[in-house]
Amino acid sequence: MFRKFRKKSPWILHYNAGSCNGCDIEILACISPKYDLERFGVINTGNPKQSDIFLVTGPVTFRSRERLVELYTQMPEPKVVVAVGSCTCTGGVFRDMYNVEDGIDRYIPVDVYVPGCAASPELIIDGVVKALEVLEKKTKAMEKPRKLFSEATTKEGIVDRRECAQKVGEADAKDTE
Amino acid sequence: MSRKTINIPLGAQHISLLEPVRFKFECENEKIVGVDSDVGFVHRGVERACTTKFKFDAVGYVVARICGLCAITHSLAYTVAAENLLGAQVTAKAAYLRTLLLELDRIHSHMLCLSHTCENAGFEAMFMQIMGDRELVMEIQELISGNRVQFDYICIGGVNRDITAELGKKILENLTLVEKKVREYKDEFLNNWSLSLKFRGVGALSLEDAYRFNAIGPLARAAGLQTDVRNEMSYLPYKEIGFVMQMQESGDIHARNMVRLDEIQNSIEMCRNIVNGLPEGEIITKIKGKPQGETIVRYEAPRGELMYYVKGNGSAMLDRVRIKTPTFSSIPAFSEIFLGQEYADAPAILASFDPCLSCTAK
Amino acid sequence: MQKIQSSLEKIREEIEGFYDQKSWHFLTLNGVALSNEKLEVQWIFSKYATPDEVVVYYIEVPYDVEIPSIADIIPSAIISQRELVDMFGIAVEGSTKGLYLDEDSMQTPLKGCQI
Amino acid sequence: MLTQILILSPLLFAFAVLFAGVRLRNILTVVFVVFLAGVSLVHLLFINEPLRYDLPHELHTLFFFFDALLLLFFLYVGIAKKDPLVASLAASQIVLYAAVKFVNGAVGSSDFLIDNTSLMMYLIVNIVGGIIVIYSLKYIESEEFSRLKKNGFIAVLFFFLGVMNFLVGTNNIEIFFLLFELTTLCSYILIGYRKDTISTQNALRALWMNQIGGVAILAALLLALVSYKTLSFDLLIANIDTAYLFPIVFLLLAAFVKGAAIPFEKWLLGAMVAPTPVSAILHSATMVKIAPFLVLKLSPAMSGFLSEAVMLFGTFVFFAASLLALSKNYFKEILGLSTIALLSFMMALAAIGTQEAILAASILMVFHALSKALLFLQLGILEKEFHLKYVNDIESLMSYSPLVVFFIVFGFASLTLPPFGVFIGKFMAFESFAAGIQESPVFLAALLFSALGSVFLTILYFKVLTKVFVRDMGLGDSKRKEIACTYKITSWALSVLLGVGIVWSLAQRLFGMWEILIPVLLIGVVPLLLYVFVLQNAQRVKEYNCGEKEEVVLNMYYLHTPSAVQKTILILSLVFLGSLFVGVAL
Amino acid sequence: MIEILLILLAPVAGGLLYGFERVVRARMQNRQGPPLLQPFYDMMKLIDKQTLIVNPTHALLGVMHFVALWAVVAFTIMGGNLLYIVFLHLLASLFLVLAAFSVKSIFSHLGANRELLSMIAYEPILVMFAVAFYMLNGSFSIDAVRANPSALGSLLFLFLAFLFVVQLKLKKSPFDAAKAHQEIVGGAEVEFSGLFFEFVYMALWLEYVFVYLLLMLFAGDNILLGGILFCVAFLLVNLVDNATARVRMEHLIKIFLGIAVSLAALNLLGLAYV
Repeated sequence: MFRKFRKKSPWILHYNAGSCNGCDIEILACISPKYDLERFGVINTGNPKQSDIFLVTGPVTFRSRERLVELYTQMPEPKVVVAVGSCTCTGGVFRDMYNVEDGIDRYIPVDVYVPGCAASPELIIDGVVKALEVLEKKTKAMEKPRKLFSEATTKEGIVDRRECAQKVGEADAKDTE
Repeated sequence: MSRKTINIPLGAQHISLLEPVRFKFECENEKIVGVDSDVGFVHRGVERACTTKFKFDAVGYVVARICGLCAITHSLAYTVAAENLLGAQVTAKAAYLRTLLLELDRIHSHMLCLSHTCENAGFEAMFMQIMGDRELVMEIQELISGNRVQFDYICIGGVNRDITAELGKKILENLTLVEKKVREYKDEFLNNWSLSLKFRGVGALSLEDAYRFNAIGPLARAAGLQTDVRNEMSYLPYKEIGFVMQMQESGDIHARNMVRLDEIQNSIEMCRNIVNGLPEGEIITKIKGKPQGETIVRYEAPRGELMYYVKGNGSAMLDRVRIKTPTFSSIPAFSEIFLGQEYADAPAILASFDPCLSCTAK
Repeated sequence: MQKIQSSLEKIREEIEGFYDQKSWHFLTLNGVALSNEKLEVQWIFSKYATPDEVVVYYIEVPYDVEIPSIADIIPSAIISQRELVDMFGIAVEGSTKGLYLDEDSMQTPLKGCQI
Repeated sequence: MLTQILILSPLLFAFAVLFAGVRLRNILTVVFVVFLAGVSLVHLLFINEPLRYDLPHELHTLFFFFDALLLLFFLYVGIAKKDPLVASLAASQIVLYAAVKFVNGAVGSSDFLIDNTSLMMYLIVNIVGGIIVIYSLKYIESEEFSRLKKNGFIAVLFFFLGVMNFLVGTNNIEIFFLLFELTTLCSYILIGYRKDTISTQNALRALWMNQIGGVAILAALLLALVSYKTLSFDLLIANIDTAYLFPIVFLLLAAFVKGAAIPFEKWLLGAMVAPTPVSAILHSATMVKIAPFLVLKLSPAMSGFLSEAVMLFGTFVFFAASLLALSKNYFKEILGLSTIALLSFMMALAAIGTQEAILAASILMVFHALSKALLFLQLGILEKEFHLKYVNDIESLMSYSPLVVFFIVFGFASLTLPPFGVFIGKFMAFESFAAGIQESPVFLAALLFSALGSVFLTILYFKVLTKVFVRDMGLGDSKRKEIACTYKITSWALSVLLGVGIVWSLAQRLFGMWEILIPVLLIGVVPLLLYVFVLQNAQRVKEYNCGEKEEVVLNMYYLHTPSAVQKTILILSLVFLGSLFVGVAL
Repeated sequence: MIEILLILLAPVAGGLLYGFERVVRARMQNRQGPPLLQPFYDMMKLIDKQTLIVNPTHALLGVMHFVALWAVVAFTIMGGNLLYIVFLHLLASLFLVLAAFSVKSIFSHLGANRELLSMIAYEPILVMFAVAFYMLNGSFSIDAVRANPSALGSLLFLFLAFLFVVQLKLKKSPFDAAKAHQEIVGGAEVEFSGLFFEFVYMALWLEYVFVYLLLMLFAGDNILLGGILFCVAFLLVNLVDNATARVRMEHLIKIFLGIAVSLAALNLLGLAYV
């Protein structure tokens, strides 16, 4: 019953995991009068405990990954992660640099990918609106932490997100049966 | 007696920060008595990538990704260095266009800094107003270069796009609007009583300390130290388009804000001169060869002096690219300024430095 | 750009004699790997209010020496010294690892030839 | 008859206990304390109108000898310990006392006058004091003294109770002087009990400061004898001439000294710093109550200028002491200064003299004694069981002993929040101030001082609670430590008494029923329901620390008062005191 | 009967007020702003969230803060004793402070400390507010205030001082240091989440109702005047909020004790002697 209200009141938490801050200033621009994210009820809380949407920018650097996961775990369910910018999605131009972990989906499950270098405010808003739909559909089963930790690594020690997501889907299907 | 201080963290993630940086303030009540900083969150390893992953003609676009706000200055400084090593010259028109984008970048960067300082001082309305007006500049940038933030406008040998006559008119139009707004801000910054409580006399850097810590950019100019790389270099036509160094004396947040506002006005003036007096010619010259030798290029980014040291060995891969960013050399001065201030002012002080951590950590 | 060669022993003295904080501006400390065994360490200065005047003091040293610190003459050098430690794995007097990399990191990204 | 029991039996029992074995002593003490409490309750129930007694003439002579002996002893202490202040004050008391004896020729009234205020004081002294004595049985056990010395300690406590019982009933200023000096003697012995440097030093300071009170009483006595020809309180008050108030002012000065109002605050703080919490408890919970008691007694004689001036002075000290306490870290000092603040507040209320104000002052006296005693007990427990003295160090106490935390929180809550007695007293106090504004602007100043002062006090208490409440997430029950049974029982006794206070205030209709009940429901029922239904299953999460995992360092906030402010406070309080005399003289 | 209905509806009214204020503020900043019912959407969403708590004490005290504030509003609507209401309101605020102190979080502590300090600023004014009505009506009863004609003329200074309190209690710039989002991430409420944050969130709405109810006492029995006062104060508060930066705690206390308290004290003196 309450689920439809999730969509109407998304509060965002923004974390820069090592981006060039191009996307960050565009997120800031989203709040400004021209784009005005608050129309959708968005508040930039800056506090993981009161947020629903996690906007992450940057190709997770070595030092920020722990903080990223820490912040993610402090957010109460249901929550949605939006990866803003090319380097957040894949590592982008920073891919394979020695201090970079190539995109945040190695560490936390991502629901919406927003491409662009830098992602323009229109794209970010679009991403947030997409995230709202995901937020509405989220069930408790989707949020089980096994998605994060169990069987999440391949032989080389690299997370294959796509495979994990499939497994989770199967488990959910079983749950519903 | 037992312990007396509390440790207040600011970062890595904090609402007042755009980028991850970590200050740990040791405070007595809320008065800061010790500062511990950690600036390495954004370290990606660009310097190494420039010499191992990318060829010299691509490096200009890679270094732009060091920082979204001063992307253009990074690519400019690198490109000039590469051109020096190649022994090439760009046309006057290309130099003018480069300067135009640089100054537009400075305007929007300064506006962002001002609005962020206001936000962190708890003045939400001012933040919204400046951010709203900043879109005027962003619009011009998008029209000129095709992108809002990462322009990729400058290439070795010149620039990638020309401006048309209508575009020139549009630029002048928007700049006039911005200039009017900037005058309003100046009025607000000078006369608003609550802002003066928050800004005047807070976070001050003395002239003596500015010399001692080698302060640069608006930080130094607000303290009365006359340094501006635009005044100390010759490869861009600043003398011709009416550059004037902007100075303040008191070195506090207010002075830094005033320096920024004055610089915005000066930059608008310069942009106008560029658009009105744009020389005829090609925007790009073909350059052949491989970089050889070493060179140092300095340029005034919105936050202060940016330095590139480039060493080539005659092949497509460079030997060394050393990037010294403005915020990097200001960090010791930052820590000094925080001492003795209230924690309540720390976010505003930090925003008034206009720190760029992705620059710092590369 | 004017380059002046110095030596590990004399570099501190020379900088102390040369540096005047009212007219010279310390840019940064720079390292350039010359080979797998040797690197060049540069102290870069520029002059206030004069176009394009840059002075570079440099020394060529192997990786296993300790570079003297100039933080007492120029306080802002401390951060570039820490960066040098991180990037080249070379010891600098009074500076510790951990500016960009973790304190216990084994990496030395810019040490030696990289290609 | 009951009164005599209250006075004499503790004195006799003090001797008995001196020679008993440990077990016997403990049992005897508990039984006797219960007996004393019972007697004081019976007293309350059976005496409906003021009682008057007279003492035989021989006793007066005996008192004279005691007085002389005591003063000579003080003189001796002053000379032996080479303390010129003690010596000179003792000497001047001797001279004054001689003068009093020389003038004699007064019209006497009865020696005993037991009115409602005295009955209330009996309750405070015997019940609160009794509980403290029981507590001290356990406390003194863990000290390294000989048995005789330990017994002596208990004996002095009982002696003190007897003296207090005597003091609150007396109507004769001369006897009052003797008892006043005897409480001073008790302080001196108790504070200096450990005989180390700091104890001795603080004991001497308490001695000379309290002797100022003695001098003031003697001066008052002399003036009363000369101009009013009486040495009884009731006659003095009944015949008082508003043009000549000096005896009253001198008696007030004695009250300020005993109540440690600001220029004299050092002695009480000294008692706190001395390593004998029991004496601290006795001092701050019971003995200093002499001050508001005396002002209450004198309040019919005060009017106009004098009552307003005392009110202003009292509220000023309330404000200033709370302000000074904000910068303290030592637990005892915090409690000590807040005691000083509240005592002055009571004196201010007593000085107003309206029925409502006097009721407010009385309520404050009773409930303040209970709350403060409870808090001081916890302080002793902290010191003995956990070796903690500074507020800053009591972090994670919640993991060690939730019970102590409960008592501390309960104690502080009972000092600030509705529906507890102190809150009701303060509430009525504000009503009294408000009612007076139309008469004189001084009431407005008093209102402001007390509003600010009570906010300061609230902040002070919550500053302490900062540390108490902080709870480590990871710590389980492994670090739990049981506290001794005696400590528990005495703490519970005081808490139950505070609870009884709520029932009493309901019965007395001081407030509407809902006004009392709603806070009780809030504090009691809502959390319970929620805990049962919601919180049991809730998941835990770590605190937000900017994404860092590092331990945070939390300390108290110090709200420093600059030394200039401290000086100003001192000077202002002296000015206020001086203006009392000047005003009366004019 | 109608009073009970009002009491039950108080949070709803507060929520509407808060939503309306967000719209007004956005319009003042040239933005479209959230929908009017946004606070209720937020509320519904928060109910739906997972319950994550730091420790039970913390969560409980947050709820008690809400309940106590509701009791305060109830007493105000029922026309209780004004002085008592002021003190009960203090108790309600203290619950939040205690909650904030019960977790090991630095921002929570900073916020609670600032909350305590701001009590130094506003408590004297609230007490004098109560005393002023006592002097006019001879009792602290709110019913008496509501039965008598408006005393705005003789309480003008106090009204001005009270506007300061409105600004502070509603956490509006320049007096929002206790909540200061950019400095201490919301202060005392930083550690609440989900259902328990909702209680703290709704407590803010009740704070709106409480403060404006007190404000309307200046209008006495004149309901129309009450409406006008409310509108004027509402606009003024938002205008000032949009035109000022946040002041530091020390400045806040100085401003309150220097200006607002003297205004109120002058007013009381005037009431007594002019």
